[in-house]
Amino acid sequence: MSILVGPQTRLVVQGLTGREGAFHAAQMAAYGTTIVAGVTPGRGGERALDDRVPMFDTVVDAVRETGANTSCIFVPAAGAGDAIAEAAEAGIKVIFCITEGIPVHDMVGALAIVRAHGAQLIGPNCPGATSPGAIGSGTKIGIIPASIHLPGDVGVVSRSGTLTYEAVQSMTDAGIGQSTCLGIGGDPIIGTTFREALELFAADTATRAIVLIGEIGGSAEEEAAAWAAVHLKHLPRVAFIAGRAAPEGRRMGHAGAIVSGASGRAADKIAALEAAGFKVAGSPTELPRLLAEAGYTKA
Amino acid sequence: MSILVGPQTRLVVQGLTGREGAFHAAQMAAYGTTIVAGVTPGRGGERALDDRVPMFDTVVDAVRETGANTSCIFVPAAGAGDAIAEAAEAGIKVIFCITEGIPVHDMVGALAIVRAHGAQLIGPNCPGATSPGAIGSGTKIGIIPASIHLPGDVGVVSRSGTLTYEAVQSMTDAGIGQSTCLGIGGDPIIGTTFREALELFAADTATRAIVLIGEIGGSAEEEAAAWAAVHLKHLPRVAFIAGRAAPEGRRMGHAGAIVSGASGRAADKIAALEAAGFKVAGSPTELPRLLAEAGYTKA
Amino acid sequence: MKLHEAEARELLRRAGLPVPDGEVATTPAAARATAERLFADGAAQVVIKAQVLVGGRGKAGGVKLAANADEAEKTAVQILALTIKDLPVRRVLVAPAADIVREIYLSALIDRSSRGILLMASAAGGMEIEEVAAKDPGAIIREIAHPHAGLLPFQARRLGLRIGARGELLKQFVAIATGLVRVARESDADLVEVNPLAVVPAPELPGGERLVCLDAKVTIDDSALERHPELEAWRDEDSEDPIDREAREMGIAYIRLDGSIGCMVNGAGLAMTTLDLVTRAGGTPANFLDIGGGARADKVAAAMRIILADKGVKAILVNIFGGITRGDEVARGLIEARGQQERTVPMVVRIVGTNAREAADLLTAGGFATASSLDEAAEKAVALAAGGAA
Amino acid sequence: MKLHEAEARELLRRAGLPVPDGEVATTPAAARATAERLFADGAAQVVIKAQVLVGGRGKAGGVKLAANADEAEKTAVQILALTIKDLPVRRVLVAPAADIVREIYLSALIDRSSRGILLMASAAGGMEIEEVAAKDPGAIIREIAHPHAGLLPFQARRLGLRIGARGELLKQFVAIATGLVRVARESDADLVEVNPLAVVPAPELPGGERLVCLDAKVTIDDSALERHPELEAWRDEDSEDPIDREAREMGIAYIRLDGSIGCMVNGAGLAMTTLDLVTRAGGTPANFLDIGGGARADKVAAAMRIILADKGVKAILVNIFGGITRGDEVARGLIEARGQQERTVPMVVRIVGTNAREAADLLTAGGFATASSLDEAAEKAVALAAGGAA
Repeated sequence: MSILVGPQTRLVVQGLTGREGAFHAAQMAAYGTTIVAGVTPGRGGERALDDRVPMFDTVVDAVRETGANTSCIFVPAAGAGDAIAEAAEAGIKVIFCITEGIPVHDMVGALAIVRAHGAQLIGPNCPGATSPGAIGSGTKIGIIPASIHLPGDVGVVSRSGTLTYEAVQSMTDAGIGQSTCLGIGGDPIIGTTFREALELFAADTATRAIVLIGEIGGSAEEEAAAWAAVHLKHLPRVAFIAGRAAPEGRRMGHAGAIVSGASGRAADKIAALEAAGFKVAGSPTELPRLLAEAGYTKA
Repeated sequence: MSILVGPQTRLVVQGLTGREGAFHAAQMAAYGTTIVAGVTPGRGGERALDDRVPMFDTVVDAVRETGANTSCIFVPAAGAGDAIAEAAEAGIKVIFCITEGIPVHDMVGALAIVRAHGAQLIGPNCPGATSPGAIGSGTKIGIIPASIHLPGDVGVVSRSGTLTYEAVQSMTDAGIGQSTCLGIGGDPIIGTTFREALELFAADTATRAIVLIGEIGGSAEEEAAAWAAVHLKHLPRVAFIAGRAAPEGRRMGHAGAIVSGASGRAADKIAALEAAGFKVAGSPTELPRLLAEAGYTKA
Repeated sequence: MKLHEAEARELLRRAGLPVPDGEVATTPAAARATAERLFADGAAQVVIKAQVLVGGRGKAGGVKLAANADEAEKTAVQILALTIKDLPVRRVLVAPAADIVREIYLSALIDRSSRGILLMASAAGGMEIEEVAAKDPGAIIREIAHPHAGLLPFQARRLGLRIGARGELLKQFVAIATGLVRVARESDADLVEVNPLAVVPAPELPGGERLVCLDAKVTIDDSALERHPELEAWRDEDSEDPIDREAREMGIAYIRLDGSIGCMVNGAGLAMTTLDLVTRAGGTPANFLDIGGGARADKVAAAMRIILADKGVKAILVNIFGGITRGDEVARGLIEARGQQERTVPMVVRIVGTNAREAADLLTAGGFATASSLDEAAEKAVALAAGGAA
Repeated sequence: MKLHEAEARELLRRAGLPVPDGEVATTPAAARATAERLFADGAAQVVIKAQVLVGGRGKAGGVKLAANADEAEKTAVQILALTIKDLPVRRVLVAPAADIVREIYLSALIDRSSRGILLMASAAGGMEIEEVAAKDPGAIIREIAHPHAGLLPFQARRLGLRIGARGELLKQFVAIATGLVRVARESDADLVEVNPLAVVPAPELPGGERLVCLDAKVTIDDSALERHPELEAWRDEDSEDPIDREAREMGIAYIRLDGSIGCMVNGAGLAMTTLDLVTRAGGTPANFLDIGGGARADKVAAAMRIILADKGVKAILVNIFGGITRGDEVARGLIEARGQQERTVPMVVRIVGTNAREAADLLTAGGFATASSLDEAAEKAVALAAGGAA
């Protein structure tokens, strides 16, 4: 019915008392997400979100007292790698890190700890994930605006933030709903890659088509395409790659978005995706039409 | 029929071209151990042990070319922690480290790598292990003299070197043979504890009695006793603890052998073992008699 | 942030790695003085190297040998007069020319696929690693460093053994390779490259050879610069465009391009997509510009200044998908900016998402041309740049 | 190797931890000079602390306050004249007396059970941790540091939060706790203990308090001393017995005890067992002595000198189980040693294992009393010490 987030989610928000944390926690709760705890060191014992959510000093306390199984991190960049490690060590199995600007070496260490504890990290520098429902009964983690979603059966995975919203809005406008919409983040070192996201969608019986929103830089789209060519044959699949017009050697905002010599080019990614059976759009607005061409029909 | 070492053992000797390595490799081979490779960086391509064993630059090369599954390390202390990590990373699952004097912080790091790779380390600063057989058909790893052994069904585990020989000799003199004789080493941080050794012996159908040779310091004997009280009821078990006469606060040679305040005392260890059903000897020479009293009869 | 060769060498030297002597000079006289000292210390020749943050300086005449102090000074005059790939040469490194037996390539870099620190070594030093990768991929030896412990000695040894180092040279290689990873971790570098890592004669050592880091390239992770004020101080603001500096200081991701349509977008992916759609509609983007999430009016105004500083801009496309960013805030910023700007350029604005309705009201009242879809906005901007109506 | 408090503090200071001012003095005049400086710097009182490597120096009168320079000098005279648990006080630490708000206990040590670095913290500082463990085990908060990355910040925070640190004090605690583990790892320490870690007034800070490391105890792993020459240089050879030093330098593990039977054994476990069996046979061991594996004749001779240097030794028991160690080599060493020794003491020798037969021949030819079992050897030695025949 969805991947990573859904009715089973019991969320702890790390950094809930910060400006961003408080704002987005309220948005998530309003959409229907079950928030069971907040963590801010030194604020244990207080209550937050209109007195509905207990605060804890540490994640391990939050897990023990509330059974939290998922975390969403709004901690500032300097402490975010440590917050990820804390969540993993406390037994949280699904960890979203929204924070941007985390030093990449911090992520190398944090991710190793996540893996050692068998957890799944999404991000950092990602918008989060939504498994849409009616307002008040969906699950949304992170900062994606609730308004763009429609419940449905298309899995969306993307490296970008607002570009994802653009793509999802065009689907919703066309009446095409989403099973889960997942933003994996644009940093060089991320916890969940395109390929891993596709594996999760492939195992989700409620996902009947895939939309992949990639961009220049690295080879994650190519790696996902190679996997999809073998394992995703049963699902209609479309993609969009941002950065066709990007020049070589200039970093396009995202730390990860750079064309280096012969690698990371949009043309190569598009070719790899097409070879793997993806229909590749020239604009996000074309995604609904291409989904239909790929064989997707609304349930 | 034995634990850790036996006919399945395909041994790579790290540091085979050193003085100790060469001497003991020859002894091991003479006893029947299958030595498939030696590793000394820069000596890859040569042959050792009277031209019978190929040398490699790295353990990963040795594993790939020879299918080595067990390692015995004679590398000097400064490089021994690294040699352990190299073996684990190369896929070796049973690693004996004979080297003494390895800095304890090196061991903290090396052991974490061993665990991450699902390998079993024995030692460091240990004499090794022997699964006795007739000369030429037994398996012996490390530096235990072959002459003291007799094939049989008593499992021996010990923190000491020569004290183990003393104990095993007294058994052999009494016609009591050993399934495997294992020296776990006397350092504060070791790869295999008494308790883990007992777990292995408990799972070995050919082991019909247990001899545990402990000493003052730490609480490994107490932890093993607590486990044995529950899981080892079916086996006759005897023990000897060295250091009854040791004064408090003085380190008795082994980095691990020290009585600190109320912990690590021989009396406490003996009490814990007796409470767990061990017969505890006052001298290694009493072990054969106590084995009989504990219900052990020669097969 | 890329470091100049001289600073990269300094970083390696501080980490205890073998880096040859050498000094930076900004004038021919200073270059001469350093050369004189190096000749007095026994150098047979010196090398004068342009310090510019682009590749290919050798081919551009930016690296030259000199056999005496006069020649060094003359060469410095020539090189300090060069402009390499648009960058004027303001500094040269003067160092003793090495007597190279052979060259090795060695680097440590952040690797997306393994999500760790990748070490690459090749016996074909001197060449760009991309070239080696294309010609003979098997010649590149790789190790992934331990995520917490750095490059383990056995990994460093394995790299060294596989490119043929033995004995004393292998020991040195191990120290250098583990040192590169230490530098990468301690200085938060994305990349630490030594090319060439040169084997030079060393009659005093067993084996008769030793390794020296002849050239070094280091890139620092921008996200970590805050905790390295000592490295931030090395930023070469002289060779940074003032507009680029303003963007960086405002937290705006800006890259100037060659076209006529200025773009202001929130989000990197959407900004790239906007460039793509402008191009697809037949236009040429003048820049990549991401104002980031949650941008306020002042940031919008700064972005507008930055875009307009480019005289090639003939039209502006503003594309905002409100999420954290509130559409009305952006609209207010645009109105404010218009009041301050020195020249008028036609503009098309698309604001959707959070507070889009309030934004639309403000924009309509302000007389801005608007668009609802991104495709439409791109087409209108292209028409405006060509002199048409929005 | 245990470090003196002054050196332990220095190690923490070098790691950037907050350690109060203070200097070591070996004479009352020097102590006075330091006290004068500290009073001039604003100290209300100074504390004079004996630098001896045993516990309980406070109860022995080795730690005293002084309110002025005269008092400091007089106190130093007294303390420098003390002998605490057999150790003469040769140095004192003179430091400003702290105005303590409360005391915390914090240590990092090698932990056998978890096979890692264990951090222990308790709000009951000042007390010995063993005492806290006995009285109120729940008051001790524990964390196991990451085996490669050290104490992670969240772990340090967790420790601090649980002993009640908040705000600014929590930040300081995190820096100190992670710092202790860094010191332990970088200096190869088995133990780094700060007790008390004192909360003192700091009106200049938000919260009004700060943490200082008032007393420190550090033990360095002997196996790692070779790679820390700077720490080895701190070895207090003055308070080391010359015999202990000879043993250490020869690689012989030697501990002097109070009895009459000198023991020479190969292997620590067997050496302890030998002591146990001597005791069981009614004798009293004069020492623990392990000649180690593979000992040669010269080491055997040195061990004999070390044993005989103890005038309380009335008989000697040599117990060798040959493995790496060859029995004939030991026998030759014994014969050689007998030729050199100044006094004659009855001896019983048991050599089994590798080359035992060759050893037996040599010993018989040399007229040594021998034994075959360990029990028998112990009984014979006890009889010899009591004046009987072997």
